[in-house]
Amino acid sequence: MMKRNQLVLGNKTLKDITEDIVKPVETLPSKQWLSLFLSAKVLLLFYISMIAIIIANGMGLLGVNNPVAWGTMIITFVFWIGIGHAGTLISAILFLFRQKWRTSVARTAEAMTVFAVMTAGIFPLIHTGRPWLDFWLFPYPNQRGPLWTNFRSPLLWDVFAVSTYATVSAVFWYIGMVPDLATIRDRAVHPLRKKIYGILSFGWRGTAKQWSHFEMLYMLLAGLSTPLVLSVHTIVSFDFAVSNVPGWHTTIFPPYFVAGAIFSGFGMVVTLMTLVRIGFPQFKDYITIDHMEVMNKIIMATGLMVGYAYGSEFFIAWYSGNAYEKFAFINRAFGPYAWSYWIMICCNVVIPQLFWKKSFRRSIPIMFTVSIFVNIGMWFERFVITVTSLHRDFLPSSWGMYAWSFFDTGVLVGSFGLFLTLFLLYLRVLPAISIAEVKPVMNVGKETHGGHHG
Amino acid sequence: MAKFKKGIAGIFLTEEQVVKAAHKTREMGFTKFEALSPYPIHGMEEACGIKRSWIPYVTFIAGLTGMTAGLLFTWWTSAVNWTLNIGGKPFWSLPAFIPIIFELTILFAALSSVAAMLYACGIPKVSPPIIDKDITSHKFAVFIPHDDTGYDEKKVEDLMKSLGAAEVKKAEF
Amino acid sequence: MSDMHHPHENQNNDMTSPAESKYWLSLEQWANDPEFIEMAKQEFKSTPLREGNEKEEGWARREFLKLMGASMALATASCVRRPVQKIVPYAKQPEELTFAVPNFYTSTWSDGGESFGLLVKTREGRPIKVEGNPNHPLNKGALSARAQAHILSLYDPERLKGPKKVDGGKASDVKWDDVDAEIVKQLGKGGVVVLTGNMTGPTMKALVTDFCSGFKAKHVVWEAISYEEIREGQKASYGDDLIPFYHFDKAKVIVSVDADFLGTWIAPTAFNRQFSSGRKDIKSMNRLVVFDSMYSLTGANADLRYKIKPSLQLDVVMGLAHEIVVKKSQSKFAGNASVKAALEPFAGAAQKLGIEPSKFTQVAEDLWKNKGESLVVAGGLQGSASHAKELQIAVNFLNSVLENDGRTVDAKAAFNLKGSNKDLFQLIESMKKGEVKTLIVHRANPMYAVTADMGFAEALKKVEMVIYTGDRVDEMGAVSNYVLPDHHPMETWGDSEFADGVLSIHQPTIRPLYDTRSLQLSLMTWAFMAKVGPKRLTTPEIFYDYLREFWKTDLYPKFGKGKSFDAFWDEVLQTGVISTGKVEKASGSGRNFKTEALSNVKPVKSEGTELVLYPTVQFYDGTLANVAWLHELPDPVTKVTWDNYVSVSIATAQKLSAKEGEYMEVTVGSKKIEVPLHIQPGLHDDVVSVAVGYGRTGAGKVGNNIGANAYALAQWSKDGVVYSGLSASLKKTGKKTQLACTQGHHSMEGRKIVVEATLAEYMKDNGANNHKHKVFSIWSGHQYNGQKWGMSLDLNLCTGCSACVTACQAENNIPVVGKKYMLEGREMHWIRIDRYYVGAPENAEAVFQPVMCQHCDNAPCETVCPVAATTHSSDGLNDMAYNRCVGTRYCANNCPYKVRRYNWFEYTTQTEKPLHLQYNPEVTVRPRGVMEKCTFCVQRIKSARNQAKIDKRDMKDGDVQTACQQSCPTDAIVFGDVNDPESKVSKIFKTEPRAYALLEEFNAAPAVRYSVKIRNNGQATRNQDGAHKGGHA
Amino acid sequence: MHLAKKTSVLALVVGVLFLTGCKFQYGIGYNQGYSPEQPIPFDHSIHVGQNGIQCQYCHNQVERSNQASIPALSTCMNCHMLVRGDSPFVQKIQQAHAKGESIQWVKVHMLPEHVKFSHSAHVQKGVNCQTCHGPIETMQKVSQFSDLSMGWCVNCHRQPENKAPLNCSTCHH
Repeated sequence: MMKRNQLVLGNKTLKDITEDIVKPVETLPSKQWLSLFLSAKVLLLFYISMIAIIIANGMGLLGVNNPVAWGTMIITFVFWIGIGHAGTLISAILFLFRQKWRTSVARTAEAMTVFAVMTAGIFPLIHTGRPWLDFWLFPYPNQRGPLWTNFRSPLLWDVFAVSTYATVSAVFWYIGMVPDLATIRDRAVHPLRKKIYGILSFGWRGTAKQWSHFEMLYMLLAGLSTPLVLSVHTIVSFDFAVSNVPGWHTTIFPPYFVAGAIFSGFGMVVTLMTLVRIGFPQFKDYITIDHMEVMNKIIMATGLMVGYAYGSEFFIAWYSGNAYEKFAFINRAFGPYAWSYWIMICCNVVIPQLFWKKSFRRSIPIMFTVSIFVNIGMWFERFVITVTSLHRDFLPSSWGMYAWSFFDTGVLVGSFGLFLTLFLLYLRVLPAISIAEVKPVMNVGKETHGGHHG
Repeated sequence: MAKFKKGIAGIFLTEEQVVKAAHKTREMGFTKFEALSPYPIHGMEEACGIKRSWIPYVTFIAGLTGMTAGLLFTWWTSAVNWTLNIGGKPFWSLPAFIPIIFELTILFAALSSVAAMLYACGIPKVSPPIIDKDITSHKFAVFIPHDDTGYDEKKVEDLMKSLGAAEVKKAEF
Repeated sequence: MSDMHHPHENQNNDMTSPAESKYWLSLEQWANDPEFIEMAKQEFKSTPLREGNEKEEGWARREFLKLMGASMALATASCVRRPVQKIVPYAKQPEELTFAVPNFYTSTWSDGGESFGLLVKTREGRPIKVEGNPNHPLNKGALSARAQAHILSLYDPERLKGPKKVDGGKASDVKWDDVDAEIVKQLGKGGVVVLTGNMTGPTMKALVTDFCSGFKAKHVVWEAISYEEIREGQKASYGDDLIPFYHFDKAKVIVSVDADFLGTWIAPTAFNRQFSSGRKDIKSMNRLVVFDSMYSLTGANADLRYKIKPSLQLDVVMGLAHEIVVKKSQSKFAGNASVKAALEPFAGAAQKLGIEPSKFTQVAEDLWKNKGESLVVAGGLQGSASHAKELQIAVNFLNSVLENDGRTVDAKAAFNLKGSNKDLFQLIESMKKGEVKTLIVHRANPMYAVTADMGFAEALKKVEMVIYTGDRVDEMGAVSNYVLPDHHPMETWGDSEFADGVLSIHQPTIRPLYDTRSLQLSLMTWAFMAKVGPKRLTTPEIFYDYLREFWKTDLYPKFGKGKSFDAFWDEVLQTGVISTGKVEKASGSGRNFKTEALSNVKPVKSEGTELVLYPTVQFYDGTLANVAWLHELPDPVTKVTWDNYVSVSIATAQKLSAKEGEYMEVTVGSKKIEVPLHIQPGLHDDVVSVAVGYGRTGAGKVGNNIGANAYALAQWSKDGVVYSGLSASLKKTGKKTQLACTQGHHSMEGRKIVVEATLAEYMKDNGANNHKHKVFSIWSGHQYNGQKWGMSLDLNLCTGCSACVTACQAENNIPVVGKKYMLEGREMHWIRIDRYYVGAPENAEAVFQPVMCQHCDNAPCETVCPVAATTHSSDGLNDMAYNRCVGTRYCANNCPYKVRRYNWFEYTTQTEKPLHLQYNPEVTVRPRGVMEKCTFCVQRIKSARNQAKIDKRDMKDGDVQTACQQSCPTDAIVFGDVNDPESKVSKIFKTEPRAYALLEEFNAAPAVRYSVKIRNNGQATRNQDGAHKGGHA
Repeated sequence: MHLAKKTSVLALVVGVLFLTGCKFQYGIGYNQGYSPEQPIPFDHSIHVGQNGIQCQYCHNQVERSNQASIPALSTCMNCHMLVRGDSPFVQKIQQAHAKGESIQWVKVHMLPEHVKFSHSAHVQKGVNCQTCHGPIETMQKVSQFSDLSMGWCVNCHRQPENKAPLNCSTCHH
């Protein structure tokens, strides 16, 4: 057996762990946090006003137009949904694979998932021309006959997949947090605080029976989330793959999208974790460089998968002999939107190769920079798929360009406001690391202890 | 609200102690006792004699229900209630309905499992009595309720002490 | 009131006029606020049509309320009743009117060029659509885009609401009575000139003549696009001062030298019809050879197109004559020495033109082989170079050589186009001398279309009183003393004889909306008040009586054929037109060409860059510049909207190192204009072309300052106006704009989109180049047992004239979006005409393809709509339920034909009043955020079906005509039930070997078929660029 | 656990309401029963019920037009030139007619703009006025009999014996 590095540094006692983790919840926020939060808040207000203006005036404010009927909203939707995959992957799939290192990052990654899915979920709703009628997307009994929805539409699959995913991942995240909320409740001094966390923790007491059911449920949810997380991005990819636009209509999309989602998700996790480590130095003992390195390895691996998919697409476009398909891919790389394609290639395939070098994998500034590039690159991947495929399809007469506008920038940037506001709030009011999950693995890798193995 | 039971609790400071204590308590013939810990402990179920959780059966049945519901709903709405010629596809386009059916399967299974867990754990409960506020942080406890077979205050206190309890106290649970 | 076919002039009104009466339901109710006149005066509401800041300023308050409203509505929807609506029935119901059932009235319209027989569709007394009158022998039911669009000028919010006195450009209200008194006093002083546009109506002409005789006035007829050069050429060649009728349908070989007869020349709609009828039987189809100095629509339809410079026009015609008469010694002129001498200088024409001599000889040979069945035409603005008259003489000579005169060119049936630049020139001279005391200007705008250096404005200052009858204070109105708005043509009576022997009646179809008065009635009133003029002028109270009397005395005896006059009159109103058949059959009598006319025909020096001014299909002379539909209509060839521009060849653009959209200064002598650059494939390197009809300053909010006024570059002299061949220079200005081109790409990229074959290939195989794909589906599909609608488009007939585009816009309430949004790719047209260039860019040939919703059986759009807003109907239509649409736009992405259109903003409800009166109540106006597209005019299908039900019969082929089909002059569009074995369309679907489905290999199973375009260019094979590679599904 | 039970009962009720919603919803948000005061209390029960005037006598365009149309005053005057001149309402009509004015009736049956209903198509098909408008011959004041919801339309179009089309474009274009 390989010698393991310690998962938790600093020879902590159980009490130390509790105190380290709940500290942000029990202390007043720092100026640093406050300023970040206020900026995020301003960005969120900006976002809300952008959405309000767009809803009030029409989709025409965005750059969408006739050949390119989907634009920033859908691109950014896929971007956030993709990011929302890392959390579930860490908490569910790595749980099933018994990866113990996941424990300290799972909570925050899941929170990120929930917030990213929330951020993403807003886009399909506001990208419709008449968002006030979005409830028509749900099949409910009505006075029109009743008139049902069209279950053949990938967008309807999306409605089901994204709402199921949002529900299940939120539930998964929350259920995992219940024992920790009980910890905060029990430590609370102020009665109101006790009351609030008492309600939030459902009255959890940690009996052996509860733990038994809890662990079983956790495993079941992990088991359910795993196919779910794969299905969600598969279905999101169906939005493209099931339609017939050259450049969209490919069978490679589901695995390609899932790999891309994990890639981008981990990119965002690394971005956020480096920031969390800076903001809450006590977390460095839990989210160690080793953790970061493992995630960087995943980034590198999924980056290669994504790169493979890019190559494979090209090959298939050529090999299929389909003229439209062939053109679409040549147009991607050498057409008027080639710049976006090469940004994507650079950010997603080239730059992550830095991680072949161990010292780069373990350098916080480098991994932070790379993760930012991954985020940018993955946004551009969706831009490339959406815009460059649509802008030149079957009939050259209707070819056109996307008419990027201020509002495109507005909703893209603004969506970070929503995400960051939620995330920053989360860091202050909820335990950012799973207390109950870290404790069992606190001794992993410690020389002195033989009780645990794994 | 179910009434809370009175009884005696022993507070322990290490994982090993509480597992041993639970094991011993069970050997003593107590059946209704509870072992409390801030995190799930390997071997505790065995020590307490807790059987494997029944939640997976709920998950399975709920999943099947979700699948059937999805299947029937898409079939009834698309092929029975109002048939529409959409893109020349058959009214009953099963392959296209699979994603919906799948998602409903997962949704039903997941939510039912959570509901089952809440039920099984007897939560949500509003402000239940807490034996010691550190049990959710770094201490462990074994609680024996007064109505357990062979309950005797003295005997139980002694037992706890003998097992190395850092503290033994009367408590409500 | 003796008849029941028409609403009446305002003075004569014993029934409740529809415009005044009220019974509007749903759309009508919303749309037809009886107070619309007041409403129209209200502030201009922000519409997407206008660029600029209204949007930013306007959204906040209004839209916030809307948002609030939406949430309130959600909260209270279930318990609040709908707002109370009122129904106001007629007090007395007009007999001919059934609510919600349209009435059709025959009428006539002319914009100074072509004149059309119309059927005006009215609903509850308001015209909502114009269609061609099928009885009219020239347009035969078809209309041009402009004729379709002119209905919008009726509802133009900027029309004057009453007479105005203008002083220093400022207009103030006056009363008719006061004006009349003053004018009559002024007219008494003599020196009266009536300046009008071309008048085709015999009654109107008679009335003006009567007026002129009464007041000793002079009548000057002037049109910016006058065709005067043709009349002069005819006069010099044959002694006839007329424009002969042309029979393109009887010509097997047509040579056009800069005469854009399919686009703008004389009677393009009639000529389109004639031209295409000569191509219907492909085996004996005609050949069109075009020598084109700009890239005209006719050039785009040519089998053989040669680019030339205007200075070489004579070389083409005389060169061809030289080939025939001198080289081959053919024709009766062969031995004539003077002819030979005149032709000799043109011996090397082919070299001079840069055309391969054998090809040039081939053209001459084709002409001679088809003598008597060929036709050579030249003229129009492009043909108005300094040698315009000589060009006409040469053309006449060549037609005489070819014995076409009397066969394909017929002087026995002339076009009534009498506009004269020379007369205007003289008028200006006499105005300068102070000989004109009163000038009455009617349907003429010399302030816009005459170059400033002619001094028309200065000359006007010497005129004591200028009376203008325009419907707004435009360029001419601003310098007039009185603007006395005439009725809109749709509000007035009249008649027309566009070509000899084709008399059509002009009925009003709505009571005048405003306090306007027809010029006819004005002239009658003034004559009555001054007690001058013949009795027939002063006795009747209204023009209608004058007209009826004129018909009774002057026309009835000729055409009456023994019927009583009342019966005759009823029949005229019903059929709308009487024809002597002169235009349908050529007279056969050729005239003697005066060979001495040739003595002045000398080669023209050809050097440097030459300017060509040309009218466009959209605007012609620029009169309708305030009609937004026409701005939105892409130019048939360049596909640019909302602008004019200077076109240069690719090489010239490179030489100038200028890019598309860069503003260029075009200088001719001392005159210059600034226009953006457009790089035009297939243009001669030494030619730059600019469209006239733009750059209006007095047209109104829509048309003002769009493009530049290219009339300013023309050169006036007493010999006429030179529009073409002027030496010009281009300079970059450093400014830049974007031209709103609706087509993103101009090459087919080797895809099977427009399939072409040469005639030779077709003769070998009727399905030439129509490569069929084997397609299969994993689904079995649905059965269509009853009707199943389908459409066929014959690409061999379609000339790209774009009438269908505007017809569809009028029929289906399609909004206009404006240049800004055109640039962003948000045009709303349900039918578009794709134009691809084929071949080398410097000699690019063009093909046209109208594309609308293909109503695919396996519609990809339907599958992806999450809310089932678009589904397939049992009769094969791709239905779009606007009210169900939430606007995900997924369908638009998934449509391989990209025919779906999205309401990016609130377009329709912001329509300025009273433009909304034009809306078709049968078609839902679409709110913001919903998708729309061609419906195959489902409202017409439905009303035809209802009608059949009312008549207790089955529907038959031809019951349903879509708006595009109805307007198509070439019959390229056939619509009908493909399940009916007898229908035309089903025969094309089943048996036409040329028919193919667009993107067939994609297997969307469209309900539209295109038929292969055949090029009669004498070549063995059509080397399409890249041909059709791959794409097999 | 009680809470859980309560929740489940509530969920059940909501579910049942939801699933049978279409039945319960009829009439909500629609103008069924709308019976506004008219400027002249025209009584169908007298004209149609007692006097037996055919519907098409006044609504004479119903066979040809999409609209049934409220008759012009001139139609009223066909009889009321002579009949019941003593009634103040009839006098009102006579006066209006003499002045060439009209009466502003309150619209009872309202369809949204995107619904293209054709009276003639239905009348030609032999659908009775009463099928949609109810016992109009007994109504002293017209009231909206049917809810005129899309479901109501579709239910009739669905009956196989009616052979009516169910396409979207049948009503929406």
